[in-house]
Amino acid sequence: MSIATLTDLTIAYGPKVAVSNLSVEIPEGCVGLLGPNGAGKTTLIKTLMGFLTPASGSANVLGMDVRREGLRLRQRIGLMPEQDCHIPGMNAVSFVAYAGELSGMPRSQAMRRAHEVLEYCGLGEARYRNVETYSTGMKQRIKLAQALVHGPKLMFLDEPTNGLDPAGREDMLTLVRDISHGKGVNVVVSSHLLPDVERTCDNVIVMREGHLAREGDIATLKQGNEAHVDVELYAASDAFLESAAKRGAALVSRLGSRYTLRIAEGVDCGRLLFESAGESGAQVRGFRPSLRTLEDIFMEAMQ
Amino acid sequence: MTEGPRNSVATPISDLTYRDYDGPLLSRRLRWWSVTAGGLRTLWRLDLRAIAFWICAVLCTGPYLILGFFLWITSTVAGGNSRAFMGSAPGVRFAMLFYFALRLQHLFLFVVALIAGAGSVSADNKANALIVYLAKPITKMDYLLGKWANIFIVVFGAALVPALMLYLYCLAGYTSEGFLRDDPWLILRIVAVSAIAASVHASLVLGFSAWCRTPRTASAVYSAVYWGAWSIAFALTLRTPDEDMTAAQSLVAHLSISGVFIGLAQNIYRVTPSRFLNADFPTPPPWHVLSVVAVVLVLGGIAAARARIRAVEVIRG
Amino acid sequence: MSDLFILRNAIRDLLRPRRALTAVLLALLPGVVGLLHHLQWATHRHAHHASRIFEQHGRHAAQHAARARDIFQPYSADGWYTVFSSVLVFHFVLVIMALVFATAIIAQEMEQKTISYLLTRPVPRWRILLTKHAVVVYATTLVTWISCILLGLVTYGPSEILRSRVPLDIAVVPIGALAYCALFTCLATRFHNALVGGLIFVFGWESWVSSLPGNFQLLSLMAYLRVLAPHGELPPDAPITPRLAWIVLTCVIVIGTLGALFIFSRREYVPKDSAE
Amino acid sequence: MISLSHVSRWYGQVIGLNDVTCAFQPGLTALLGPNGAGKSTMLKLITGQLRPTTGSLSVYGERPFANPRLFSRLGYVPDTEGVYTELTGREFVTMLAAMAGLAGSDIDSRTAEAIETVGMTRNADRKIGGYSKGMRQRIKVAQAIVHDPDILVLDEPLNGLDPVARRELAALLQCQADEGKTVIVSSHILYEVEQMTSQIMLLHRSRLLALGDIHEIRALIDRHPHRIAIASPQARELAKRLLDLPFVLSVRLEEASIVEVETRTPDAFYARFPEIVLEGGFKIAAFDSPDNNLESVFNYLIAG
Repeated sequence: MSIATLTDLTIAYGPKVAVSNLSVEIPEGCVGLLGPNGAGKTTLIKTLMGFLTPASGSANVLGMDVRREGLRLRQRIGLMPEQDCHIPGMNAVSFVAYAGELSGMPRSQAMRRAHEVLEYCGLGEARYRNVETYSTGMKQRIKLAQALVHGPKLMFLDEPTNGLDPAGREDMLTLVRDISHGKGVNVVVSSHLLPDVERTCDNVIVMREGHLAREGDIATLKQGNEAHVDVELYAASDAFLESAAKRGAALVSRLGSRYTLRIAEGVDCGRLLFESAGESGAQVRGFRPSLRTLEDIFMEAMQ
Repeated sequence: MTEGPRNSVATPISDLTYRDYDGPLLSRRLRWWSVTAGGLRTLWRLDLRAIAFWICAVLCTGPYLILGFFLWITSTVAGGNSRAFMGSAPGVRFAMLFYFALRLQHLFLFVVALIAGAGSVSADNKANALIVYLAKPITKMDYLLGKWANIFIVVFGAALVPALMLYLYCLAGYTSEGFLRDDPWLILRIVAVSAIAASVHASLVLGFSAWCRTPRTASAVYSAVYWGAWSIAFALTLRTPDEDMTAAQSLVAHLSISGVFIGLAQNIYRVTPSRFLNADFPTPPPWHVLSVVAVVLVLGGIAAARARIRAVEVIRG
Repeated sequence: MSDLFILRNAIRDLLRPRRALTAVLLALLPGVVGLLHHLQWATHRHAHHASRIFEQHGRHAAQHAARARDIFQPYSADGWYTVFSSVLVFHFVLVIMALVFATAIIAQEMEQKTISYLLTRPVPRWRILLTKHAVVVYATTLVTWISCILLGLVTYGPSEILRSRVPLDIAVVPIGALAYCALFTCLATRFHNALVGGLIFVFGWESWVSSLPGNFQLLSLMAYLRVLAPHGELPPDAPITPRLAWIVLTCVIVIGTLGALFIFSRREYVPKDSAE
Repeated sequence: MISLSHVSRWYGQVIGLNDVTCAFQPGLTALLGPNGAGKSTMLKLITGQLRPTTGSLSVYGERPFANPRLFSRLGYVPDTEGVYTELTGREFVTMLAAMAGLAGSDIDSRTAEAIETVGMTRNADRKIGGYSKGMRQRIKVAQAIVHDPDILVLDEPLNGLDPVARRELAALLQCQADEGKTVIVSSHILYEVEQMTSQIMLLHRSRLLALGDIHEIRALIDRHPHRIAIASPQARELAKRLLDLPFVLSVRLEEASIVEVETRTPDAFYARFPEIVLEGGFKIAAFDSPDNNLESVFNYLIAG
């Protein structure tokens, strides 16, 4: 079952067409929305939230038509915007409670729910501080909290891990993964950091200049050709390449001390690599069948 | 077998991770009130803005207190006769007290409106808060109406409460001298004048706040416009005291923002031009002219603010 | 070559839409007010109330005019020109323009967060500031000239304008612009929100200190400027003589400008929020 | 080249850098560290926008603060989004090129060349206000390389770029470094930095935590033994066999076919392991060290 179906949707800002007849099903769970700058990702999010009326085609989100039921739609959608945004002069609790009230929750429910969501987003101890004094990481969490407070069924996260340091990124990714699996909340993550998308999302939609470039779940897209092997040596060594070539391994690509070799069928690549290393005096630091990363898929889609 | 305390879930350990919210939801018609309530709550805190606001609110009561005090002093000295203070010039009635107090008070009323409203939209622009508001199920009009009502209630309170205090004092002390007989509808006139002043201020402050990037520039621009208009209107009507203004000049004199609602107040209080505490008041233009100008100001301010808030570029591509 | 680009950068700073609008409005303000007033009251000439009228509108303007020895016809063109030029052109347009433009050169770059591009160019900082300062002084003078000429045209009419006080005022304006711009640029390099400080100095001090009794005038820059372009003869016992005025104004210009250059070269300008 | 000795810097009570002594060599160095660790402060000190509160800092032997002689050899890309929105890309780069002291004649040619290298020729004549984040970043890099500086300092250049733009920028910085320039890049996106360089400088709590080649640093962290995961059908026998090696600390069987080994002396293990596999005829599907990447080294160092 899909949470949103788009049938040849076209969206334009005056003459400039941002999205041109896009037909795609957004599946449940966590979906990655990828694409270079200017591919129409944010325009699509704006339309699915009922801000923009599409030039032609139709979009049906959570069973509601985007053109007519924008307001009712935003009742069940949460947006975590890319830019820093907060309501000035409020501390975390009153800000999140106010966001709840704006979504229609009565004041008492909003206050209770604010505490709960802040605790969940890991801002428990900083909940009485003014939002202006927050660090980048905490600002990202409060943006998530204000989007979660009214219990949305669909969340749009725009660059959730942007500008976060590795530790902050780790926490945010676990949060996104936890919400989108088994809690009845579907999440659409629009991000440029592909390993992050790889770690949280199951499906991915790649857009390019307003068109759909790739679509599907990540596991199937990553099926690479098993014949290729990524080898990492302690130090680059051409001798190793020659001895490997003697045993029937062809060089596909190299980056510093990392090589990708194509090995004939049926050959035990472990044995082959260790023998070549032994012969050429190089030290193998690791090898594995080369899996296509999401970045490779993305780059292919961009050609 | 008595049941032990059972929590709502079958298993003894309840799951404290994220859960959905399916509690009650209010109807969208009242959504503008939560914006207003949010704004009003910011005046209860102990920050500089709230303190400045309460000081100005107290100053707003100043003129009424002073007039009440003088009324009390002169009437006790002259054996309880209110005419002693107000003078026996024809047409001078209790309404003159309230009109004169409003003339003295309009500076503080302006400052109250500035503190309450200058940051209402501009601070949101600066902190990019519009995305948060408009990503929620509220429309632009809810947002604007809420902000407008926030400023209106604050200024209306600052104008009405002191007037009511003086009204009650006169009611208690001077009904024997015909305070009620003199003008039974005075209380309604006071409410009307306060409402007009509050709505004019609310719309204009909202309009300027929407068009300026920071609260400081919004208050600077509104002050420049408010006092600029007042001083130009004053400069253009310099004349000798015993010389009357033609109707055109009187219109020019009232064409500043404060001129509009003070002129309307004079019409509503039906205070004919006469000398009171050696101050002279030019005859105001007729009320229907001024009320047209007032309506234009009120609607113009809201329209200007609405034009500035467009949802589309709220989320920049 | 790089100075040409700094010049263009500075001019672009000043031509921001909001600032250009303020400049145009202020240039027209005195002329419009003078015109409106001229039309309103051209027909109501009542000589016998001269002192009351002066006492009512603009006490400091009246002080200047009253102190001048030859009490000229109160309702003559000179009378109204003196009032409006002193109140509007000098006390308002010149000072506000100097303040708005002078504080803009640094505040604009800081707010746009583009100052780091300028400060990492191989151009000495004082050259950058000096070019920008020169543009500001030129712009302030230009706007004040326009407003003064407009007021003169309205009050005297094109025929008499050359013989009236306007040319003297026109001559004094550049000096005033130099002095005020030096002061405000110095303020702007040192303090973050110099605009607010400047406004307080202008409206809180300059405009009414000259009407205080005693020698408070010595502390107001405008008093010295007015001495250079007296409207009517100066009383002999006046505390400020033209010579003293010249000395003080030159000192303010030199110290202010050099101070601004020195501060700008020494101080660190980093946009606040990125000081992580 | 660029050397700091006991440099520290405060903003009022907020500490930016605390007693850092280090030097930057030609080539690409990545400046890493959690938010608020003082990366921006260090870059602003090097580019002469800030003065150190204590200690001294020298670039080509001179103090960099407001020092015009140095700036002609310096290219700086700020982290803030500040741009002259009313200029077009070409005007912006031309202005800064002229102010960088280029001779009048070759300003336009160098500008066109710089804009070409960052791939912005198509949008060069549009207003920067209308640029997307990626395009702004590219035009900011263009202004930094237009006067061919010897030192190139970039503050979070990869932030907000899409993968295509990121890869191109990484390649551009790589070739600038190969030309012998000193390129300093501060960034959070570790897996991107990993592909650019192995020279890192790690700041933590405003102090210098690690400086040098990532592999050497990883080897030095003996508090965290090396983990090596081996995928093999005969996992259990291999595990038994590996246990006799003296330098193997622990062996764990993850799933059915994955053996995880911990050792403090990785070199000894990597030397010995091929022989065991060849003798025992084990079939190895894959093996690598999960904590050999920059992110885990970063986490080990930060965890302390």
